Amino acid sequence: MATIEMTYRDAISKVLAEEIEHDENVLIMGEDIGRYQGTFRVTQGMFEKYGGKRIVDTPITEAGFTGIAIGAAMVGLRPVVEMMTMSFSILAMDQIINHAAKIHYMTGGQAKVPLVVRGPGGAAKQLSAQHTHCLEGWYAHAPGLKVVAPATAVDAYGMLRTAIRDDNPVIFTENPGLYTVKGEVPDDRDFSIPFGKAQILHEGKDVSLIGYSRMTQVNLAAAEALEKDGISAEVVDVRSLSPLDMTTINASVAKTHRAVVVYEDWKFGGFGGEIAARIGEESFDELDAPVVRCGGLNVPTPYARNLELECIPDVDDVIAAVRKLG
Amino acid sequence: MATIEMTYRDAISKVLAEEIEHDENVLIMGEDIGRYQGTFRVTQGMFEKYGGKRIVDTPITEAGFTGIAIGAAMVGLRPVVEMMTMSFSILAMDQIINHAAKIHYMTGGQAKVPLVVRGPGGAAKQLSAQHTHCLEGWYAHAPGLKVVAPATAVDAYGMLRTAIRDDNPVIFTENPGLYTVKGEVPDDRDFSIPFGKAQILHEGKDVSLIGYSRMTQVNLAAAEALEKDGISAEVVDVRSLSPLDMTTINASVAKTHRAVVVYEDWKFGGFGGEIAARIGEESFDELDAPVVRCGGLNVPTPYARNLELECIPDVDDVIAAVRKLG
Amino acid sequence: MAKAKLEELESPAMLEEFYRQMVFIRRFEEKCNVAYRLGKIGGYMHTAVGMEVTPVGFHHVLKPTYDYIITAYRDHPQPLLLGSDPVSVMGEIMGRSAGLSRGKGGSMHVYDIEKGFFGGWGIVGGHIPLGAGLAFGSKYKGEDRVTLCLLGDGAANQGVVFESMNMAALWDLPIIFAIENNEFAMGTRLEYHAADTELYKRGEPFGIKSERVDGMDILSFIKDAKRIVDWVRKEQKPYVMEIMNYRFNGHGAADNDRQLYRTKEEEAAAEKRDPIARLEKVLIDRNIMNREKMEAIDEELTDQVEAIYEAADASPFPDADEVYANVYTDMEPEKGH
Amino acid sequence: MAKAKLEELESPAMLEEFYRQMVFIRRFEEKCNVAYRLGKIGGYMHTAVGMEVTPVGFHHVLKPTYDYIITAYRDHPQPLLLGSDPVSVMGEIMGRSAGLSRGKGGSMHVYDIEKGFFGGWGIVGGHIPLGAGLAFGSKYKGEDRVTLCLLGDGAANQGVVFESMNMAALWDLPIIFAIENNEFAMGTRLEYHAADTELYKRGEPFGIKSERVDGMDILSFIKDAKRIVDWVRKEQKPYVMEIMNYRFNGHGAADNDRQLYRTKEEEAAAEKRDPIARLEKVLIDRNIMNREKMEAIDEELTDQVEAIYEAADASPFPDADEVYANVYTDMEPEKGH
Ligand SMILES: Cc1ncc(C[n+]2csc(CCOP(=O)(O)OP(=O)(O)O)c2C)c(N)n1
Ligand SMILES: Cc1ncc(C[n+]2csc(CCOP(=O)(O)OP(=O)(O)O)c2C)c(N)n1
Ligand SMILES: [Mg+2]
Ligand SMILES: [Mg+2]
Repeated sequence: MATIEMTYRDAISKVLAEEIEHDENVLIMGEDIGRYQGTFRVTQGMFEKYGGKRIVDTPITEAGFTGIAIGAAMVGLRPVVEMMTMSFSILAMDQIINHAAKIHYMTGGQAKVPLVVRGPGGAAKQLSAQHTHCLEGWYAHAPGLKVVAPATAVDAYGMLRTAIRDDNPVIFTENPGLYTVKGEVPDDRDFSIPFGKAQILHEGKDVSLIGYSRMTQVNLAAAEALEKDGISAEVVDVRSLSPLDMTTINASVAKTHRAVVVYEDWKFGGFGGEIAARIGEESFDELDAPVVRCGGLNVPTPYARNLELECIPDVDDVIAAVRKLG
Repeated sequence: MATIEMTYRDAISKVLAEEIEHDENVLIMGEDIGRYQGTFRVTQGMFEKYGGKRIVDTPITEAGFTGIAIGAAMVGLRPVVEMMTMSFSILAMDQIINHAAKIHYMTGGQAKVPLVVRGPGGAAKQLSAQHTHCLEGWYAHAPGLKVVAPATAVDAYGMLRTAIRDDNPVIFTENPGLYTVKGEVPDDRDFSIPFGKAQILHEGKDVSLIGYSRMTQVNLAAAEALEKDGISAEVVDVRSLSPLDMTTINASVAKTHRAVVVYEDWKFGGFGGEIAARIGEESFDELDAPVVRCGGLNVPTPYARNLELECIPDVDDVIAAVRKLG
Repeated sequence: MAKAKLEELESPAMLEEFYRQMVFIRRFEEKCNVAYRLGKIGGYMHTAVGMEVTPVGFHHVLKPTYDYIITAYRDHPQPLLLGSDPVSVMGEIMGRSAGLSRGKGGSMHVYDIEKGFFGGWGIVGGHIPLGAGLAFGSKYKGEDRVTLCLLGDGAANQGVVFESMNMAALWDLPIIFAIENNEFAMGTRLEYHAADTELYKRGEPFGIKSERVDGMDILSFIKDAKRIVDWVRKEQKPYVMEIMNYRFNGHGAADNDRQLYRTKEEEAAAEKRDPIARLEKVLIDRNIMNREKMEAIDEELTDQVEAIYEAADASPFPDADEVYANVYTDMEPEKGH
Repeated sequence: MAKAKLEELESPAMLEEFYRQMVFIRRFEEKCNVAYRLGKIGGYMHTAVGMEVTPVGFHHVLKPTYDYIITAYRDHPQPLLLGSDPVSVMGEIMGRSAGLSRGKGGSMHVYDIEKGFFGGWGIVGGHIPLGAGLAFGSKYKGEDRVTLCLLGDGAANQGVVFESMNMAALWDLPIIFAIENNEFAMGTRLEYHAADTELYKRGEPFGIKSERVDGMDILSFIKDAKRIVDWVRKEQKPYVMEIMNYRFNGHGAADNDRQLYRTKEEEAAAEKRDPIARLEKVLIDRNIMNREKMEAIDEELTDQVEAIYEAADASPFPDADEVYANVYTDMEPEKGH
C-alpha cells in the first residue's frame, strides 16, 4: 500500500476531509473550527472547501452544541464534535455520559448515536490547571462509550475513520504533544483500524511498558534508553481503552513477567489502575514483581514550566518505575 | 458517651442541624430542600426552624448554584450543597472538578473553599439509567477534593461534621439504600470522625472484603453467610476514598492473604481498580491469590427491577467472588 | 393523518376526538397511578393529569410521525396519540419485555423513534439541546419537519435551555420550545424558582418570537398551536411558547405531600379549569354530546385502559441476558461483576 | 481610597490619573506580549490592549479592596490598579516564585484575594456563578459590597451565565454582570455566535435592569459606571451592563492570525476609537496636559514597566517541592509518579 509521511495532525485532517467527502451526513462542529481554521489547525482550509453546512462554527456552549450533535446523530447525521481542548468537554459531561452513552440502551436499541467527540487531551505547554485534563479514563468508565487514544499518525488516521463510521458514540482523544509526531500513513480512503486491539510497538523480554496516547511515545523512548542499559522493554500500545484488549497485554506480561503501566492522567484513581488491577488478576501467576504504575502527579497542573514538567511522566520517570521492579 | 439509636438519614439530619446552630456561616442549598422538606427528607423541618437564609431552595440549575456555593465559600461561608441525587452533580462537574477542586492551588493558597457537596449516589429502586450514578470514584480521582462514603449511621454523623468543618471541598456520598440503616450515634455536638481512616467492621482471617458505602453493609452480610460455610471474612470499611487509608487495607491483607474489592459503581475503570492495583503493588508478597473485584455491571442501569438487581453486587455476588479465590 | 384545516378543528367529529383522546389519557394516567400504588410500577413516574390539552392539541396540528416530538419524563401521552401500541407503552412503564424499550427505560424513558417520538428523559433540561439537534438534523437534510420540544417551568432555568435557544435562533432551527408552565417544579412554586414568572420572555434575548397561551382550553389552544406550528414549518425558525396549565396530581407518583407546597383551596380553584370538564361544557352547549354519551365513552375508554393494563401485566419481565443487550450496537461490554 | 463625587471624576487631577493608569496598563500589556514572544511567558496569555477603560473606570467608582472583582483570563489590569505588587503580578504571569500564586496560576489565573480580586479564570463562563457566590456571601453577611463580574461577549452564551442571572435576580444579589462586548470571541465574530447581538438584553428575561454603554470613552464610561455601581450598592440587586469596546491585539499572545477574522481596514477604523488617544485629545482640549508631558509620562511608565519586568525576571522558578503545596489546606496528596 502506498504511504505518505505526515504528522499526526495532518493524518487527522486527512481523514476528516475524506469522510466529509465520503458521506454527506458527516459534519464537524466546534468552536473556531471554521473561519478561524481551528485552534490547533486540525480543520485548516475545510470551511473554505466544504462550507458552513459541513464545518459548523459554534458559540462557546459545549453542553449545548454537544447535545445538538447528539440529537442530530439520532436522526442520522454523523457529527464530529471538536472540543477545543478535551478539558472543555467537562461542561458537556451530562450530555456525553448521561445522554449519548445511554440512548441506545434506554431506547432498547431503537436509537443510535453515531457521534465522535475529539480534541486534544492532556498537557500542552503551560496551559495551567483548567486546560490540562486527561479525561479518557473517566469516559472509558462509562458503558455505552467507546474510547480510543492513538499514539501514532497511522493509528490516528485509521482509528478516526473507524470512529466516524461507528454507530456508537466514540471519544477520540488526541494529545497536544502528538500533533507534530510524524509517521507513514496509507493513502487509502477506506483504510481503518479496528477498535479493541492493542499493539506491540517494540518487542522486548524483560518488562512490558504499557501505555496509550503520548505516553506510548515516551515508552518507546524509554525502551530505547533501557536497551542501552541492557534491559529489554516491550512497548504495548493500548490504543483503545474501551473496548480494552487484555489479551495482548496479558500475552506481553506472560513473556516479560514484569509490567509498568504508564499514563499521563492523575495517577490516583486513573485508568492505569484498571489495567494494573486486570494484569494483577489475570496474569497473577506470570508476575515476577508487582505491577507498577507511573502516572501524572496528583495535583492540579501548575503553570510554571518547571513544575508542570514535574507532573508529567517522562522517560526518566518510566525508567525509575522499571528500576523499582528490581 | 451517651448514644442514641437512629437511622443513617436521621444522623445526617442531626449533624446538619447542629452545624447550622454551631456556625452562622453554615447554610444548606439545594432543590426542594426547604419548603418541600427534601426529596429524601434529610432536611425535614429545617426550613421552618432555621428560615430561608440558612436553608436555601434553589432553581434546578446545578452548575449555577454549585458555583454560587463555591463563590460564597471563597468569602467565608460554609455551604452544604445537597444534590437531589448525586447523578445531577454531573451538571455541576465543571464547577466541582475544574473550579472548587483547583482554587486553593491556583491561588497559591490565597483562597479556601470550605464546601460540602452531598446527596444520595448509586441505585435507589428503578430510577433508571440517568439517576443511578456512583460518582465517588471519579471525584476521588480529582486532586483537591476529599471524598468520603460512610456506611453506618455513626460514620455518617461523625464524618459529615468533619466535612462541614473542613476547609477543603468535600464530596460526601450517601446511598439511598443506607438511609434506613440504623445505628448508635453519640449525642455529642463535637463528635467527629477524621478522614483517611479505614476501619475493620468484622474481624476475619481467610479473606478481606474491602468496600465502602452500602457495599460495606453487603460485605457484612456476606461475611455472616460465609461464616456458616466456615470461611472467616474480614470486612474492611474504606469510608474515605480520598485520602485513602492503604495502611489498614494492607494490614488486613497481610492477615488474610486474600482480597475482594467490592463496589457498586460500574466495575470497568471504577475506583475498585485503584484499590486492587494498590493491594497488588503494596501487598504483592502477601497475596496467596489474585485480588478479585466485584463491581456493578458495565451497563447503564436498566429500569426493570429484575435487570436492575442483576446490576448491583449483592451478597451472592460477593460470595461468588470469594469462591473465585479458590 | 391528513392535516386539518382551521375550521375542521372545531367540527363535531373533531371535538369528539379531542374528548376521547383527553379522557383516554386521563384514564391511562390514573391507571398508572393505581398500578404504582400496587407496586406494579416503580421508580419515578409522572402523569399528565390536568395537562392533556398540550399533547392532544399538538397532535392535531403537527404531522404525526413525520414531525419530531421530544419531552421530559412526563411522557406517556405522546406515544399513545401517535399510535404506538398502548400495551407497549404500559409495558415499558411497568418494566416488562413487551415495553417499547423492553423494560430498559421505564416511565421516564418512553420512546417510539419510528413514530418520531424521541422520549422520555430524566435530566431536567437535558433533552433541550437534543431537541435542537433533531431540528438541526431535519433542516440539514432539507426536510420541512417541525420539532416540538416540551419542557417544564422548572426546566426553563437550566443553562442548556438558553444555549439551545441561542443556537436555534442563530442557525434558524425549526423548533418549538414549548414551556409547559404548570406553576411548579416538583415542590417549588414558580415564583421561588423563576425571577420573572413570564417565561415566554426567555426567547427574547435571542430574537425568538415568543408568546404565552392558555393550555387548559383545547379550543383556543389548538388555534394557537396551529398558527405557531404552521409558522415554524414555513419559516423554518424557532418559536418559544409558554403554555399555562396546572398539574392536578403530585409531581410524581411518589409525591404524596401536595399540601407542602399548595393548599387544597388552590387545588380546588385549579380544578375549575379542568380541561376535560371545560370541553364537556362545550360539547353540551353545542349539542354535540350529552352526558350519557360522555359516560359511555368514559366507560369504554376505562375498559380499554383496563385491558391494556392486563395485557401489559401479562408480559414477562425481561430475560436476564437482556441486561447486556443494547449497550453498544455491535458489541457487548465487559461482562460480570 | 475615598470615593470620588461625580464632579471630581472630571477634575484635572483625576483625568491625569486616568491617563496614567490607562497608559500603564497598555505598556504593561505590551511588555507581556514582548516577553511572550521571547519565551519568557508561556501558555495562553491575553492582554487588554484597547480595553483599558473598563478596569480604570470601574476602579474609580468601586470601593477598591472592599468591593469584589472577578473576571476571566484577561486579568492583568485589575490587580495592578488595586495596588497589588506589580512584580508579583508580572511574576505570576511569568510563572515565578515571586508571583501572587508563586507561579502556580499563570497569566489566566491571577488573584489577589486580600484585595478583593478573585481572578483570573480559564473556563469561559465558569466564573460567573462564582461571582454570584461572592455577592451571595457579602449579602449573607449583611455587608454592602458590590461584586463586579466581568465577562466577554462569547462567554455571554454559556448557560451558566443565565442560571446565575436568574438566581441573582431571584435572590437580589448585588452583582454587576459586565459584559465586555469587544465584538469577538477568539476568532468568532459576534454575529456568528450571538443570535441577537444586543447582549444587554440577556438580563431581561429575569427582570434585571440592563443597558449598553460605551467602553472606549473613559469620560462617559465613568459616569455610567458610577451610576450603576451606586444603584447596585444601594438597592443590593443585580445589573446587566453591556460595555462596547474592541480588542486591538489578537485574542491571546498565541493568536497571530487576526486577518482570519477581521480586516486591516476594520482594525484601522477601530483604532480611531483608541481610548487613550481619545483621552489625550480631551487632555489637550481642556489644557490639562500637552504632548511633551504625555510623552514624559509614557516614558516614565515604560521605564517602570521595564523595571517591573526585570525584577520579576530575576525571581527564580518555584522550588520543585512547591508542586504538592496548596492542593489541600491541611494535607498533601499521594505523592510520586
Ligand atoms: C438535572 C436534574 N435536577 C433535578 C432533577 C429532579 N427533578 C425531576 S423533575 C423536577 C421538577 C421539574 O419541574 P418542571 O420542569 O416544571 O416540570 P414538571 O414536572 O412540572 O412537568 C426535578 C427537580 C432532575 N431530574 N434532573
Ligand atoms: C469552556 C471553554 N470553552 C472554550 C474556551 C477557549 N476560549 C478561551 S477564550 C475564548 C473566547 C472568549 O471570548 P469572549 O468571552 O468574548 O472574551 P474575550 O476573549 O473577547 O475577552 C475561547 C473560545 C475556554 N477557555 N473555555
Ligand atoms: Mg412544572
Ligand atoms: Mg469578546
